Amino acid sequence: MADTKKDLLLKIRDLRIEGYSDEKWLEIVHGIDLTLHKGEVMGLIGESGAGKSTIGLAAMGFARDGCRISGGSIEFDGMELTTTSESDRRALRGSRIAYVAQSAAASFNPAHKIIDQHTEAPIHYRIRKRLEAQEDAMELYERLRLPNPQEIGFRYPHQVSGGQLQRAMTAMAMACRPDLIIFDEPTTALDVTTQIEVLAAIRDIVEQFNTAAIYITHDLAVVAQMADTIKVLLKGNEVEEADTETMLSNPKEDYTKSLWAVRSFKREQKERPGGGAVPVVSVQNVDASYGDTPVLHDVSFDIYAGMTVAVVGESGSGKSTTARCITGLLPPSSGKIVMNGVEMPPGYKQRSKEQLRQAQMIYQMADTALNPKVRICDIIGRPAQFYMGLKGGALKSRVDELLDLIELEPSKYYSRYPTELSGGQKQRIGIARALAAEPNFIICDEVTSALDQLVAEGILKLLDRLQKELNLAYMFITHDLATVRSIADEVVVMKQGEVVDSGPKNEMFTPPHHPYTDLLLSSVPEMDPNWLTTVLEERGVDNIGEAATV
Amino acid sequence: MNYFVIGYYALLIGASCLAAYYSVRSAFLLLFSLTLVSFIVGIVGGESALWTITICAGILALCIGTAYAFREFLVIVLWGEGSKAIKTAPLTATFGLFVIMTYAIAGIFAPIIAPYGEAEVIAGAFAPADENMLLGADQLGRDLFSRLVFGARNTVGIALLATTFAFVLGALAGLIAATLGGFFDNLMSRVVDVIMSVPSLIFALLLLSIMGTNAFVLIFIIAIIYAPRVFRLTRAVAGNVVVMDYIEAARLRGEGLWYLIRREILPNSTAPLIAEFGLEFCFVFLLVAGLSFLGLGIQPPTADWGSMVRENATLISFGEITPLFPAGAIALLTVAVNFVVDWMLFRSSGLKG
Amino acid sequence: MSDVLSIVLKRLGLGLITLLVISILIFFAVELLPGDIAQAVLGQGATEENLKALREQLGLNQPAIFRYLEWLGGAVQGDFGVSLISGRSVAETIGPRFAATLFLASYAAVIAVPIAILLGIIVALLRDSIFDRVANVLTLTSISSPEFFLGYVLILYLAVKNPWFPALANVNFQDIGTVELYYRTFLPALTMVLVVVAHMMRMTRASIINLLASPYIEMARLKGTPAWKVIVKHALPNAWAPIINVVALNLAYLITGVVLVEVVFVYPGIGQLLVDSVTKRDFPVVQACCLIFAATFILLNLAADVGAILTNPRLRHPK
Amino acid sequence: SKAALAAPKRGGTFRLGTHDGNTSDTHDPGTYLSFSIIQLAHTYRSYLTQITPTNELGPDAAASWSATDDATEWTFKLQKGASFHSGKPFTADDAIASLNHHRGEKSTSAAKALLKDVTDIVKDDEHTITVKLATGNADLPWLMTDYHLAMCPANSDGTIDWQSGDGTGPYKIVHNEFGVGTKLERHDGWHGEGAYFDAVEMTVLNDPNARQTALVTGEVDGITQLELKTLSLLQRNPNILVDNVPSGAAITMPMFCDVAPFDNVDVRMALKLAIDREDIIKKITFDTAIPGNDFHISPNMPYWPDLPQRTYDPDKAKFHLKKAGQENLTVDLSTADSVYSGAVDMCVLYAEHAKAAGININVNREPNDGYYSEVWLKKPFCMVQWGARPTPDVMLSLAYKDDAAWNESHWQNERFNELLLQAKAELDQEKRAEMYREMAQLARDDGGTIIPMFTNFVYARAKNVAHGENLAASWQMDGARACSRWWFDS
Ligand SMILES: Nc1ncnc2c1ncn2[C@@H]1O[C@H](COP(=O)(O)OP(=O)(O)OP(=O)(O)O)[C@@H](O)[C@H]1O
Ligand SMILES: Nc1ncnc2c1ncn2[C@@H]1O[C@H](COP(=O)(O)OP(=O)(O)OP(=O)(O)O)[C@@H](O)[C@H]1O
Ligand SMILES: [Mg+2]
Ligand SMILES: [Mg+2]
Ligand code: NI
Repeated sequence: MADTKKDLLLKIRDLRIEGYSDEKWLEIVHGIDLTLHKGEVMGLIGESGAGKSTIGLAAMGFARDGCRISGGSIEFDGMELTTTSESDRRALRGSRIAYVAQSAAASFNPAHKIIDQHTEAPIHYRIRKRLEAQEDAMELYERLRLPNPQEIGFRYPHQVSGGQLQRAMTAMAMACRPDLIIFDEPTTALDVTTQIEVLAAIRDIVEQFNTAAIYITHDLAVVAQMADTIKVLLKGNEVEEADTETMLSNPKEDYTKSLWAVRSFKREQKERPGGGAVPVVSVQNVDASYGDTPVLHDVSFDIYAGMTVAVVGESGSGKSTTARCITGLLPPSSGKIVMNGVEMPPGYKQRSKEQLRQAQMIYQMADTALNPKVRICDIIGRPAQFYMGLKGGALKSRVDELLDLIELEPSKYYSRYPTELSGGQKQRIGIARALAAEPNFIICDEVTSALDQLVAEGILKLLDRLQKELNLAYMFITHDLATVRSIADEVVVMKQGEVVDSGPKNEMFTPPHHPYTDLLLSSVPEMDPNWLTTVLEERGVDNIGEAATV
Repeated sequence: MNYFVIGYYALLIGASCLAAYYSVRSAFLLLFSLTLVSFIVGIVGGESALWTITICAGILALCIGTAYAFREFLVIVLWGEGSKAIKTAPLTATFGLFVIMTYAIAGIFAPIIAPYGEAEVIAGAFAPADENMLLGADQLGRDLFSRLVFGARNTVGIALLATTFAFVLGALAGLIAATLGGFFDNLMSRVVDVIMSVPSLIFALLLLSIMGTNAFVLIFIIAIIYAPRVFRLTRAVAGNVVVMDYIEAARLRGEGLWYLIRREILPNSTAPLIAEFGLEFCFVFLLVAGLSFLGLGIQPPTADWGSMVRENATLISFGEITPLFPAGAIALLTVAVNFVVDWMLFRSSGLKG
Repeated sequence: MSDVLSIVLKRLGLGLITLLVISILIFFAVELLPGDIAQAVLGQGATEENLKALREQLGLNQPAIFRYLEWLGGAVQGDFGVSLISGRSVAETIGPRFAATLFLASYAAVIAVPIAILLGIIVALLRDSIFDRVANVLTLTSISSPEFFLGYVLILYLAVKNPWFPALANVNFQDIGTVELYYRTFLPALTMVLVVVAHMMRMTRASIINLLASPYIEMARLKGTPAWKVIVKHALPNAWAPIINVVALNLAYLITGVVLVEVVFVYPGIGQLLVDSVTKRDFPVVQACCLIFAATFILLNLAADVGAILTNPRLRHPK
Repeated sequence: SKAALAAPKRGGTFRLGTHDGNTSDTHDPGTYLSFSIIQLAHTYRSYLTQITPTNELGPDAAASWSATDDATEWTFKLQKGASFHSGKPFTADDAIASLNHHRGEKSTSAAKALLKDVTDIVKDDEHTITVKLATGNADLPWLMTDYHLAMCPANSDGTIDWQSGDGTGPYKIVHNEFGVGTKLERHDGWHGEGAYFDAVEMTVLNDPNARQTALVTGEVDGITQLELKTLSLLQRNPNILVDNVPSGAAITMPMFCDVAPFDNVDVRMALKLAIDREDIIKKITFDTAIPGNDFHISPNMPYWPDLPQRTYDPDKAKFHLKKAGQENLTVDLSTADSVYSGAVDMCVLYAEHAKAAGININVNREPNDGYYSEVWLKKPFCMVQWGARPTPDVMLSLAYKDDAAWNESHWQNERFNELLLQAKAELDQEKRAEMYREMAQLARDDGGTIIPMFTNFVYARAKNVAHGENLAASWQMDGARACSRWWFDS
């Protein structure tokens, strides 16, 4: 990490950014300094809404619509981005600085095939011809472990799973081999096994092309693998910065220490209620397909009241699809869904309002699941109004209460629009919306994936408390085994549309288990910066390939 | 060279220099290119061309001034949300608002504002403007200005009612069709095909022979003629919205049709609908005139702009400007309404700057 | 793709039924209109006696249903009957007129649609600039007066004051060269262009602007895509549905709604024929014209719907 | 004018723009209706008689005619050299078949009523026919000028072949498309005098502006029916000559004399007095009309009686209203734009005039479409346009006779009807004139029809088009015969 002038790539000084909401300007980033050299990776961590994405964008000289850079300087490779012309700045984007957006689902243009969006920048900058660029894309897809790398690019964004989109987005950022890539939570939606490979691929590429990167994440273990230095943010302010080793071993600030200390939440595993207890939800031999493509095959599991079933599995294994079958969004082609002993009609349209209320789903892609033209208060308030008939003051106080539960100040967020929120904040809105319906069964599709440890822990605790109080049942779709470990009672492991393993959590976490479960377990990142290297070495490169294609 | 020409260039060049000095880039570019254009135009068209430019610029400046003053006025007069919104409105929008307000006042207080009655014959045919008549007389010797003022009431009133009616009808059906899909969608689409396919001539004649001619029938006919267009547009726009995840989420909640339409789909489809409204509103003026050509429509001697243009249209072939006054009144309103529409469009698009 | 094909086929089938409904409707509409063909043919000069004779001669004394079915029987076999007044075959009467209308409509459309969409894109790109304002004010002004008035103005400036174009477009398709044809019909085409451009342009502008706040637009900009490409490649493909609809609507208008332009420029199109035959209550001709118009609407609406589906992958490949 | 005195020259193609052309026009003379076809008919076909530029009766396909004393039998001697465009000579058979086309059970002709008194038509020899009438009619030769009664080639079964478009007129059709235009060239075998142009091109220009522009830009040499609003503006153009010809065409406003309040003669009188004819002529017709005097004989018709002109007199109208006990009279007046250009405006203006007399007139604009079937003869007070009729008898029998189907005002006046019958068969001009004078007086003071004006024919031609000293008042364009009567001057 030679601090020579020559290597200096990005220098940000006293960056201030304001956001426009409710007809006035609010400062959301209060004077951040940041220095990045060629080939260096900096991890940006901090709680949800701390301003990570905002800073990441600012590094490209860009402010979101409704935000503005109100002070400071951003110098990229000797060029002052705050004062250069828009066209000069634009010439940098895509070619020399690339961005991996946090909400991949919303950031892909629904009208174009994925690969066409991928090749756009290289063709535009005349770095590659179309065919070359496509070939390159497929290669990158392969490296990022996307299934069918030759074919998947020719699908439209809505035809692939959340995690697959995220990887396609990462590949897209690398298309021009830029000098600096800003990764905004590139692995939040990935299961651990895939995550390892993607992390490895990212690291490879970064090293191979001497690319500098800003790696934004909430996951400390991940950042530990990737970053040379780590910067911790809180509410738009810098808390501290140090190289990874130091930061991990010896954090100075209390806030950082608290971040480091979170993985403590653990809950007793509950047993299935004995006797003739009826499961809240019982998935029985469900097959499902999208058009002609079969996705699920003979999926069965039960969820009992007051229990949490974690569904884990690699990206694209059909977790979200199972959820869609349960809610009736995707009528299964065979098999049935039984709730509280009653067989549900296959489509949600045939279900009664009460049946619908009972089972709520939190969408994986918070971005697309929130109506951009509806205010937060209405999004959250609607189920309360719709199912409970709350009105006026009662409704408002219920919304305030829910906002408090998900740790968003009501006074600040009450009347915002979704576009004025950070990724994690949106996800929390999704949670609040589900809670507002007071269901007795919730499908949580990657609810904490975009949240930092502190907030995530808060949410988990909240869910746990509600479960205890109201005897709720959860189906917890997640890639994060730590989360599974802390809250699940039972675990269902899915792979390629089938349930490969299931059972009580403790059993699952104690060997021996199904080889795939094994692989999952060993893929959970650890805080040791050398963990990734070690794991990869242990498995050997071939092994990884096998693991992903089995 | 006379004083006017010298003053003209001096002013332009001076202003350009000032703009350059204070580095107001766009203003400088504008002023200086105007100077350059003036050189050419001045040489080709002589002093009169320069006068034209000056007058145009003057009018433009007047409009901008009005818009600016009106915005300040509204900011002070309005309160809460409205005031905040107006503060950031572009000048074109406030200019549009100003024109619309003027028309509204003219329409509402027509009998007080107009110096003469709607049907009052006071002069010879096409008498030129004099101290009594601001714009001269029409073909029967009625005061053109008074007729324009009364026309505001009738024309705008009918257009507003008819367009609103058409939009309520068309948009509602379109939204329902897009949301429900399936049979209802198919049925409505075919019904709309049928309505659109029947030539409006036959349609109007038929309805008229059944219901007789009065303002309400007129509004009804127009609404029926326009509703299908709105339907198709709404359906197309809403069709893109109903496939979004958030609509799925709302459906999953068991939301009723009305809520889906009103709170989830409509807010995401407003922009094209607003734009369409701005245009249809103006098309209605012409349709009213077209119907009155068939002998339907507004009864004489009620003044209506479209018919006023139509009646005297041939005069334009001889360079007479009588038909230009009502045409101008329509154009001004069209432009004004659409300026406001542009602003609303911008606001509803979720863009901020 | 086969989905789309099946939709098209289904819609074409439905279109035939729609046509049938329309033909019934038109028949009874013409029946319901006050006055009848005999009266219209003989005009003011009609007396009860010769009205009766004429009605008998035209077969109007048969019950309406019977006449309709008879006509329908012929129409199904492709025979649209003969004009009650001139006795000429309807197909022969309408054929050249409709061809002329189609020619003028396509002439205008070929100019208007690209210009409108291009302008729409440009003003969306340069929104709130002077160019935006000027383009809007001009196009809006051009639709603020009746189309025939616009025609008069164009004639005044481009035919009378500056004799660049002929004021009449009463072309005869047989003995006229292509260049000559385009030249002679330029003014009516221009009028029609001016009449339809504003609508399509503003809809393009509106639906593009409506999308500019989407995250994928932001992403496109973050990829360094130039502003015009952001609009053309990223916003426009998602904005097609309403634009296509408005374009279809205006194309239909160009074919079915421009009687007045035809009259002003003395262009031998189908509009005047329809008006004449409606006033004369010449049922077979009215019916044939209406069916042509209806088919135009049905086809264009179908095209718009298919266009909307084709341009939206979510509709093309639903979940 | 000088041009009028110069000798006619032959040559050139006369391009005429006509109004009121219809795609549904046909060659069937029984259904001639629109002006374009009437204009064409006088160009490609001929009639037994014609109205000359001086508004007298002249020969056309018939060279001469004579009547029995009681005017019940008329003999027409046909032109000997006349032939059809096909080359077939024109004979008595053709003439008889052409007239019979408008007679008999099966005839669908609009001229049926005109010939209803005809009991028989006989062929005297190859070139002579005799028309026999049920009652005497001194005007029969005048009737033969009616535009329906065109001469067509006879088929062997006594019907006519109208479909082919053959005729005995001065020009033969080369190409024709109804509602669009017609190309004709001179018929060398024509029996008449004139036909100076080598060829004629008629174009249907329904839009007044299109007609004027075409004339201004030199795309046509003559146009019918000018837009009156812009007349004065057009007249400023030095290359254009405007012909403004007083005619027998009238605007009438019939009131049902058997329906209250019009059943009161004082009310009728008040309404007649409450209209300012001068103002209307100035504002609506731009001085291209002559005031009517509430009887239906124009100064351009034979037997016009010079009665004192009725003028606008609101006070007197008030007086009549008071007499009728109808102060604050309110009446509905139906009208439509298609009646006459400016018809609605005219009624509005009338309503303004009537206000001064305390009469409240509600102007009802009716749809153009179906006006004559739905409003005329159905609504008690409406506005009508009447084309010129050759003689007072034709006009009065048509619309003022008590039992006429078109007695538009339901007027029943014994003395009037008696006189009408007498005058019809009267061959003595003096006596006849006296009778018409009395009838006019009756209609003027007792009748139910307001006749505000007789409208002029206003048409225009390019400077190089010349015509004779006088212009016929029967139709526009010199009695619709401009093509055969006019010529190019240079
Ligand atoms: N348009 C806006 N107006 C006002 N505030 C905004 C606007 N956009 C974002 N914010 C606020 O700015 C803050 C920073 O947002 P940012 O997206 O940078 O968060 P983040 O650190 O990326 O969080 P996350 O991990 O949840 O994605 C948030 O509190 C958000 O609510
Ligand atoms: N509309 C669709 N049409 C066709 N295939 C689809 C569609 N949606 C998803 N798929 C495919 O179905 C498979 C399962 O998708 P699903 O969304 O259930 O995955 P997941 O387990 O939720 O993955 P992730 O963790 O990445 O969200 C994936 O391979 C995906 O590409
Ligand atoms: Mg973020
Ligand atoms: Mg998923
Ligand atoms: Ni995570």
